[in-house]
Amino acid sequence: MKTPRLHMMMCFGTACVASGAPKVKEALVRELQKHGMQSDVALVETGCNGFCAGGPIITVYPGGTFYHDVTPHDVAELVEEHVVKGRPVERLMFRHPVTQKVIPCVKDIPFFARQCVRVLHNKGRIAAESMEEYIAQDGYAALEHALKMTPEQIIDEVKKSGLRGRGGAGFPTGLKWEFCRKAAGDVKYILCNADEGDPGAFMDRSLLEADPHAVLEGMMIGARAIGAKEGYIYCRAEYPLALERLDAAIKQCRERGLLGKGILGSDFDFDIFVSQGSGAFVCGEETALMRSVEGFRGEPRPRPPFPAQKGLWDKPSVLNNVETFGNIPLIIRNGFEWYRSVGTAKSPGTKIFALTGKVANIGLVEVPIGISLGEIVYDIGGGIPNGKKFKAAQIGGPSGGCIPKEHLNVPVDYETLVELGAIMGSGGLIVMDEDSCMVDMARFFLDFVQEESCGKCTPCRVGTKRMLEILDRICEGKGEMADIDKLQALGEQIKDTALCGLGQTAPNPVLSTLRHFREEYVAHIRDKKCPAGICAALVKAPCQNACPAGVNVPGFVSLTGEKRYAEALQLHRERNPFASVCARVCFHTCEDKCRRDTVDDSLAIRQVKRFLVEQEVTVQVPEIRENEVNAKKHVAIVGAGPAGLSCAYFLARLGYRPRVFEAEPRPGGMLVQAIPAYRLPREELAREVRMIERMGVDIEADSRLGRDFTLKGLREEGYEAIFLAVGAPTGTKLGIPGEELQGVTDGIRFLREYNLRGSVPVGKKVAVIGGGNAAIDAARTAIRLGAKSVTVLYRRTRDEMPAYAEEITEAEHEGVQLRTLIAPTELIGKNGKVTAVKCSPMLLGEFDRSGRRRPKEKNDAPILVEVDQVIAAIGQSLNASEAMDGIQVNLNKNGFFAVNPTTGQTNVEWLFAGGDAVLGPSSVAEAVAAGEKAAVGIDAMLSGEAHAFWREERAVDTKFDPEAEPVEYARAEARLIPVSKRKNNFAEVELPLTEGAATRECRRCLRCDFREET
Amino acid sequence: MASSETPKAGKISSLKDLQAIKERVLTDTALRADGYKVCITVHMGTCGIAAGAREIMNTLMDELAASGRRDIRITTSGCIGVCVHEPVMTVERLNSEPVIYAKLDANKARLIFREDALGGKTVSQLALGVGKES
Amino acid sequence: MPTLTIDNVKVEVAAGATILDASRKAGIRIPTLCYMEKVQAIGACRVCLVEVEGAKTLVASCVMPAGEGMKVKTNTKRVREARRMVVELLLSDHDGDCQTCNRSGDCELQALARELGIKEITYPGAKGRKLIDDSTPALTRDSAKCIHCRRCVAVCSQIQGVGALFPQSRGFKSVIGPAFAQNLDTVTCVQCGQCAAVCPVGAISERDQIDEVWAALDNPKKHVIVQTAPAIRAALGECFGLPPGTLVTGKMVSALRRLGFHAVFDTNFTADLTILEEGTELLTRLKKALVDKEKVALPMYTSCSPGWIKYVEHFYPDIREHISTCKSPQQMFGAVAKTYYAEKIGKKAEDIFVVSVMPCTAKKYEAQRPEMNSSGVRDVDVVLTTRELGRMIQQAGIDFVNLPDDKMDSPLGISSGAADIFANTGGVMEAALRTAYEIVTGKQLPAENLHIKPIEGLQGVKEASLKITGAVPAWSFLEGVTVNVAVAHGLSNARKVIERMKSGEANYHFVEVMTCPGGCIRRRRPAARDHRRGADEAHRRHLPRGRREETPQVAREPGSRPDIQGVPRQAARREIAPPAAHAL
Amino acid sequence: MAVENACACGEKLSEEELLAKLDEVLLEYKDKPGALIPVLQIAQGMLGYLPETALKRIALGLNKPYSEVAGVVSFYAFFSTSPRGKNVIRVCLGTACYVRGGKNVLDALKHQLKIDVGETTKDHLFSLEVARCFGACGLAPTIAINDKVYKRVRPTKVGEILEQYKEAAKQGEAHG
Repeated sequence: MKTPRLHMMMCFGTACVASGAPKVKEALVRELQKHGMQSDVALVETGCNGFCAGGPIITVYPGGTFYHDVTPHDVAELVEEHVVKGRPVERLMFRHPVTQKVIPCVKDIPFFARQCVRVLHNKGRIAAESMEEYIAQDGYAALEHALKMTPEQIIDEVKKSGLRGRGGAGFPTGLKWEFCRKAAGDVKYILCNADEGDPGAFMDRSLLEADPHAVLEGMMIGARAIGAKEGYIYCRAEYPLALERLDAAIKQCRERGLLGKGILGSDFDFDIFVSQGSGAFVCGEETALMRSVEGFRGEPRPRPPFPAQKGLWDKPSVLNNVETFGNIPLIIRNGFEWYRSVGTAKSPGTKIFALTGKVANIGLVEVPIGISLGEIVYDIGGGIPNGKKFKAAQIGGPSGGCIPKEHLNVPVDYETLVELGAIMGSGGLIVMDEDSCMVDMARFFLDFVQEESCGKCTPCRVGTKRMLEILDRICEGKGEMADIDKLQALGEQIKDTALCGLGQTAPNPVLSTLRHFREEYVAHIRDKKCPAGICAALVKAPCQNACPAGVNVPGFVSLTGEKRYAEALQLHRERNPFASVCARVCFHTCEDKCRRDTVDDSLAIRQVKRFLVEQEVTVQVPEIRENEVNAKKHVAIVGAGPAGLSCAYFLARLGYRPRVFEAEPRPGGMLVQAIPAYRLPREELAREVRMIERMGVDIEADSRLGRDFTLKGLREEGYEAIFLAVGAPTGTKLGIPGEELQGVTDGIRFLREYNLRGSVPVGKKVAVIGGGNAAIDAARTAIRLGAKSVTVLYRRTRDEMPAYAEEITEAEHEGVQLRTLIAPTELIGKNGKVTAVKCSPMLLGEFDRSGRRRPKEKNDAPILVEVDQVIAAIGQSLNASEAMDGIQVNLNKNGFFAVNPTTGQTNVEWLFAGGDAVLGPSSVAEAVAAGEKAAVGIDAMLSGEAHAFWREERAVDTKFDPEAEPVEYARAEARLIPVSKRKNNFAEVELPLTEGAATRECRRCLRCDFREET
Repeated sequence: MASSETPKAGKISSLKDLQAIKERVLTDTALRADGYKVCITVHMGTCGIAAGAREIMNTLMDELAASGRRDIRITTSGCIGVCVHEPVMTVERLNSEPVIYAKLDANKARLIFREDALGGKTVSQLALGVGKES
Repeated sequence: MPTLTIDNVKVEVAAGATILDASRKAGIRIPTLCYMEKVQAIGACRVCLVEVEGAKTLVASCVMPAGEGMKVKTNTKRVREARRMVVELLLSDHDGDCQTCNRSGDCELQALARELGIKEITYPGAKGRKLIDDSTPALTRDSAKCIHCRRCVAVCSQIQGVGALFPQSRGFKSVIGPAFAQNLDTVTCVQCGQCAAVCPVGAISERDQIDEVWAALDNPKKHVIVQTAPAIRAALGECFGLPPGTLVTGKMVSALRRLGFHAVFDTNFTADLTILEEGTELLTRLKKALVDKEKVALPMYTSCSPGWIKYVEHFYPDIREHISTCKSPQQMFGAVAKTYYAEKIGKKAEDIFVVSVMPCTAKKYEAQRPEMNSSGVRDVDVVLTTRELGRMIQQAGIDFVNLPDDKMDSPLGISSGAADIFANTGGVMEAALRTAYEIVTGKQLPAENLHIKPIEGLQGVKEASLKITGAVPAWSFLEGVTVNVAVAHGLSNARKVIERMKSGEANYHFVEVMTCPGGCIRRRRPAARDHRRGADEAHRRHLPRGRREETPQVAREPGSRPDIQGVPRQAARREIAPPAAHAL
Repeated sequence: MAVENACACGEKLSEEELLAKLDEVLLEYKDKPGALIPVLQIAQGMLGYLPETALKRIALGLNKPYSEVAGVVSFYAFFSTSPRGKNVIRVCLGTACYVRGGKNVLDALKHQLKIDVGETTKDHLFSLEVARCFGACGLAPTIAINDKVYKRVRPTKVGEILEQYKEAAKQGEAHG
C-alpha cells in the first residue's frame, strides 16, 4: 500500500451531506481513478467543519487549502490542477466578504482564525469514524489519566476548572458530580443530553458527528467520578448521522475494551447505551429526559428531589449535555489552570455557538466566554449580508431572548445575558436584520414552546396558549394597547409559577422583545403596521408596507407595465402628491424590502416611477371632496416643505382651503433649499407645487414665523388649527476650535444659499465634514461650482456612511475624494481665514448603541488637510423656542416637537407638527406621511371624525397570473449622463428608462399584493 | 483510500497501547500538521509527468513513510519552465534557500531525500540551482 | 424533624413531610386541586403555590419537602396573584356552564374561584376540545370540563391498576382520557367510578338516570320498588348539609316513600343471601377438592364487586372460573324481587321496576350485564348513586332534614349484622367464613380466632388462616383443615394476589376482592368543601359508621334468619360469561 | 429514520408477517427497562406507522395499559398513527429557515399539494409535515423530501421539485 501524499478532508456533516458531499466524493473517486492516482490521495470523511453555509467543503492537506461550495463539476479541475499539478484552484477558495481577496488557507479565514477552538479541535481534522485518529490526537489519554486519580480528585479538578453546564443554565459541573457522588446508593447513572431541539441550534449534533469519542470519553470520566456503571446518551431521532456515528464509536469502544469490564486495566466497569428521543423538546429538561428514557411520556416532575439524589429509575443520576462532556477530557488532560486561561473568571473556557440567521458566515463557532456579541457577529460571522442592518441577536432559543444592537458590545457570558433578558442556552445564536419582525419572532418562539409544552402544569399549558393568542391577535392587527400589559403580566407570572425550566423560561422571548422592541408592538397595535413587513395580515406588499407614505407600489408598477400611465400616477398621488419629486430623490425603502431580490435583484421601483412621471403631460388634480363647512374653516400651515405641502394637499382633498406660510422666497423647503438641481430639476418641483395651489391652497412666501407673524396672531385671526412644518433648518456646529474662522460654513447654509440665491462663495480646496446626504450634496455642488478639490472627511468607514451608496459613487466619479476614519479636531487658520483641518486618524473600536462601531483615536500623528473652505454637514437641528411665542409645546429628547404619532397633534390641542421638525432630518416620503397624518388629525379634530377616503384599499384591475414563473429579466440599469457632461453644470444626472425597459421592469414585479379570491 | 483504521484491532488495555496507536496514526496523518521542517516539491506539469515525475513522487512517498518523519512535506507544483531538465524537484529546508534538483530518476530522488531532506546536506552534483521557482 | 416557619408560625414536622403537610399541621390552609393525600402529589395544578424565602420562583407546597429553617409565606400578594392567575387560566379553558352542571355547588373549581375572589377572567381564549363520552352504562365524561388535575389517572392506574385513563397528546391539545382520547368502551375500563369519585369538577361523573326513575314512578302500570345499600344511609345526609357520616336511615325511607316508591327495601337482605350462598359454595368447592378429588377452581374469589369481575374479564380471563357464581346482593335482590316477591304480591316481573341506590357506579354497569335477567327481564332496572338520590329528593322539594323516621318494608327489609359489615374491606369474607364455620361446626366462630392481618410489604392485601376443629359429621372431612384466606381492596392489590397465586408464592382457598380501596363504604366522594380538610381525612371520618350499625341487629349469622328460607336459590346464581376476547 | 416497510431485498412483507416480526421484537424487549419507546420506534420503522393493531399488541406484549401506550405515542412528535404518503415532505420551520422565508415555502407547498400540514394527498404520493430544525441552518430555507434535503428552496421552485417525484411515481407505475 502506498502512502497517500494528499489528504482531502471532506466535511460529511449533516449540512454538507445535504449539500451534496457524497456526490462530490463519488466524482472524486472516479476522477482519481481516471488519473490512476487513487492511492495518492486519502479521502477522509470528517464531521461538521462548522462553515455550514459553504458546503460541500474540502480541506486539502498538506497546506490546509480550503475549498467551499464544491460541486461534482468542479472535481475534474480540482484533481487535474491541485492533485496532479499541485496548483490550488483559486476559483473555489474563500474570498474575504469585503475585500474580495482570496484566502487560500483554512487557518487564515477570519471565520476560523478568530475562533478559539478547543472542544472542537478535532473537527475537520480527523476522520469522524476513526477511533484511532481520535487516539492520535491524545484521545482517551484523559481517561487513562483519570483512572489513576481518585473520583474525588477528578471532581476536584472539574470544580477548580470552573466548568459550567453548557446546556443552558450553567450549573457548575463539578458540584453536580459531587452531589451525585455523595448520594447514597450503589447504582448510579450518568446521562448525556443530546436531544438538542432549539430551533436554530446544532452544536451538539456537530460535535457528535465530528468527534463522538470526545463525548464518550467525557462520559467515561464522569462515570468514574460519580461511580456509575451505566450511561445513557439521549439523542434525537432527527439526527441520523450523529446516531450512526455514536453507535459506531460505542461499538469500537466495546470491541477494543474501552467500554466493558476492567477498562484500561483498571477496576472500572462501564458501558454506554443510546436512547433515541422521539421528538419532544421538553425532554431537554432533565427530569423529563429521564422519564423518557424510562419509557414514559417525557413530562418533567418537580425538583427536589434532584436527579443527583433521585434520577433515572429513582437512582442518583447526573445529566450533562454533549458540549459539557466534550470539555471534560480537555480539563483532565491539560489541567484546570490551562482550562481557565480563556473565558471569564466566573465562566472559564469556551462556548460553541450555532451562528445562523441573517449573517454572512453561517456556521459553528467556538469562542471564549466573554467575547463581545459584536465580535461574533461581525468578525467571525462576517456581518449582515445584502447591506442590511443588524437588528438583534436571539440567544438561547425558545428559553432565551433578543439582544438588540445597543448591546453589541456586551460580553457574552452567563450573567450578562441573563441581565439583558436572554440566556446562554445551549448555544443557538440567531442574527436578525431589519427585515425581522420582533413581534413575529416572539410569536414564532411562543408557538414553538406552546406546541412543545407537555401540558402537565396549568401556567405552561394554558398560559402560553393565552400569550400566543394575544400575539396572534397583535400580528393580525387585532391587538389592543392593553395586550402589551397583559403579555407582560402573564409572562412574568408564568415565569414565577410554571413547574419546569421550559415553562419558566417560555415567556422569555416575549418579555425580552417587549423590553427592547416595545415600539414594534406599539406599531402593530396602534398603527396596524408591521415595520419589518413580515406580518401578513398587516402587510399588503412589503414594498408598500415599507413606504412611509403607504403608496400602492405594486399597483402603480403594474399599471405602468400596462402603459396605463395616467391611472398609475393617479394611484400614486392617492397617497403621495410628490410623484415627480420622489421619482428623483426618494430613499426608496420599498426597493430594500422588494421580494424580487430573493430571485435575483430588487425591482427598480424608483426608476419605474421616474419613467412614469416623464409620461405626464399635464398634472391631473386628484379627487377632491368639496365641503362647504370645511372650506370655511381656517387652517394654517407653517412651512412649505414636503410635510407642509402634503398636509395642505390632503386637507384640500377634504374640502379645506388651508393657507401655507413659507419663510423663504420659494416654496419647497429642503427640496428646493438643500437638494441640488442636478438631482431634482426645479421645474419638476414647481409643477407639483402648482398642482397643490390649483387645489385651493394659498402659499404665502417670504413670510417667516416670529418675524412676519406669530402663532398667537394666527389664532386671533381665526385659525382653528395650525400645522408646524418648519423643518430642522439649523446646521449643527462641529464643536471644535476654529469654527469661527472665515471660510467655515455649514452644509445646509451652503446649499441653501446657492439654491435660493444662485451663488455662493466656493473655495479652491474644499473639505466637507460628514457622511450624510447633505455632505455629499454639498460636495457635489462645490465641484460643480468650480472647486479644484473637494474632500469628504468622515470619521467611520464608507460602510457606515448614512448617504446613499449611489450618490457617494457618483460623487467619486465626479472627482470628490473620500477620506474615511479621520476626525477633525481643530480648524487652523491664518489671518482669520481657514487654512487647514487638523484631523485625528481613527479606527473602529467597540460597538456603540446604534450598533455601529464607535470610531476611536488611533494615537497616530495628526493629519493636516489643507483647505480654504470647510463645509460642516454633520447634522441639523431645530431652534424650537425661537418662534413659539411663549406657547409651551413639549419637545422630545432630541429637541424636536413631541407629537402623537398617529395624528401629529402636540400637547396644544390646535397645534400639530410633522416632518423634520418632529423627526429630525428625514426623507421626503416620511415628510409626506407626516403631512398626511396631520391632515387627517386636523380634520378629525375639526369635524369630530376622520374622513381619509384615500386610505381605503382599492383593487387594481391589472392582469396577473400567479402560476407563471417570474420573468427572467435582470434589473434595469439606471442611465446617467457622462461625468464630463455634468461636472460643470446642474443638469439632471439621471435619464429616464426607455418605455421598453420600464415596462419590462414592471413585469419583474412578483405581485406580493396579489391575493387569491377565496 | 479509506481512513487509517486498521482492520486487526486489538484490545486497548494500557497507556502503552494508546501511545502505540497515536504514534502510528500520527505518522499516517502527518500531512495534516501545520508545521514542517522540509518541503519537497515535485514539479508535475505535463512535461514533468511525461518525464517520469510520478515515479519520483512514488519513490519519495515510500522514502518518507520509511523514514517515519512527520515534519517533511511532499507536494506537487506545475511546470517551472525548465522542461529540458525534467523531472525536477525542489527541496526547501526551513531557514535555508531552496535547491532545485533536475533530471532525476528514482535512485537520484532517493539519494536526495536521504542526503538533503534527512541529512541536511545539499547534493550539489544534482542541483540545478538555488532559489525559488518563478 | 425539620422545624420551619410558615406565616410566622413555627412548626415541626416529620422528616419527609412537605410544606403542605407542615402548613396543615400549623393550621394554615393552602388550597389544592391535583393533590390527593397518599395518592398523588405531582405539583401539576400550581394552585398550592407558596413563597419560600430564597427560592427563585414560587414553589408547589404539595411536593416541596419542608426543610430545616425554611421561611414560608402562604399569603402574600405574589402568592395570591399567582393562585388567582392559575385558577383564572383553568377557568378560561373550562366549559363553565355552571348553571347546568351536575357538580354545581359541589365543584372544587367553583369553590376555589369563589374563595380566591375571582371576578373576571383576565385572559380569555380558545378552549380545549369538547368530547362527550357516553359509551359506558356507568360514567359520562366531558373533556371540556376537565382541568387536567390527573386525579382520575392516579386512581385508575395506581389504585386500581386498570390504566384506562392517561394523558393523551400534549400541551394545550392534551386530553385526559382513554387511548387517543376515544371513548371509555374502547379500553379496559372496569367502570368502578373511582375516577368520578375523585374528579373535582364535572368532567367525569356517574351517568345520570334520575329521569328514568321519574318516568317509572309516573307510570301507573309500574310497581316501583327501591333497594338501598348500607353505605347510602351514612352518606345521604351530606347532600343536605348534615355532617359527614350522619346516619339517616329513617329519613331516607320516608323520603323514598314520598318520592312515590311503592316499597323500600334494604339490600342487606340479599347480602345475607349472598353470604349464605357464597359460604356454601366455598364449602362445596372444598369438598370437591378434598373429598371427591375433582379438579375445581380454587381459590374462590368473591363476586359481589362488578368492577372486579370486569377486571378479571379484561385482564385475567383464565381465572373466570375461580370467581364465585353468586350474584352480588344488588342483583340477587333484583332477581328475588322480580320472582319471589312478584309472586308474593301477584304481579308480573315486567310490571315491577327495581331501582337500586348504590354507592358505586359499577353497579349501573352490573345491572346492564346481559346475564342479569333471571326473571326473564332485566332484574334491576335503574341504579342510582347517593348523589342522584339526593338530587331527586331536592327536585321533589322534600325537606329532608326535618322528615320523620320510617321503617323499611318486610319481608325483604331486615338483615343480620353480618351483612352490615359487607361494605367494608374484609366484610364479605368475614361474614362468609362465619357462615361456613357455623355450617361446618354448628358453632359460632369465636371472633378472636380470626386474625386478618396485612401481609408484610403488600399494602392493601391481608391474609388469615382458620383451622377447623369440631366439625359436625356431615363436614368431618374438613376436620383439622386450615383454610387460607386473603382480602384485597383496590384492583392493583387484587392483581398482586393473583400474581402471587400464579407464581405459587401463596396458596389461598378463598379471596375477597373489592374494587375500591377500603371497600364500598369508602368509595364515595368527599364533598367539595372537604377539600379544605383534605380528602383523606374526610374519608377517615366516614369509615367507622358502617360498622357501627352492626350491633343493633338481631342475628349475626344469616343462615339463622327465618325469612331467607323461602327465597329461591336459583335466583342467587349467575352464569359465568363466555370467555370474552381480550378486549383491550 | 428510514421508514420504508420493506426489507433490504425490496420484498414487501404482509402486515401479518410484519406483526409476527413485531412479536419477536416484543419477546426480546419484554423484560428490559424502558422498552416501550425503542419498541415503538422499531415498530414504526417496520410498518411505516403505528396502527392500532400494532399498538395493542405492544401494550399486551409489554404488559402496559393500551391507554398508556397511546399516551406515549401521542406525546412524541416522531410517532405517527396514520400511514403517510409515499413521499414525506418536511418543511423546516426552524428559526433560520423561518426568517429566510420557510413559511412562504410551506404556503407554496400547501397551495400546490392542496393539503394542510399533517395531511396526505389523495393519491398518497405526498404527506406534508413541518419540522423544527434539521440542523442545516446554513442552507435555509430547507425542505426535506424523504431523506433528501433541498436547500435554499424558493416558493417558485416548489413545483419543479414536486414534479420530479410525480414523474418518478409515473415511471414506477409504468414499470411495476
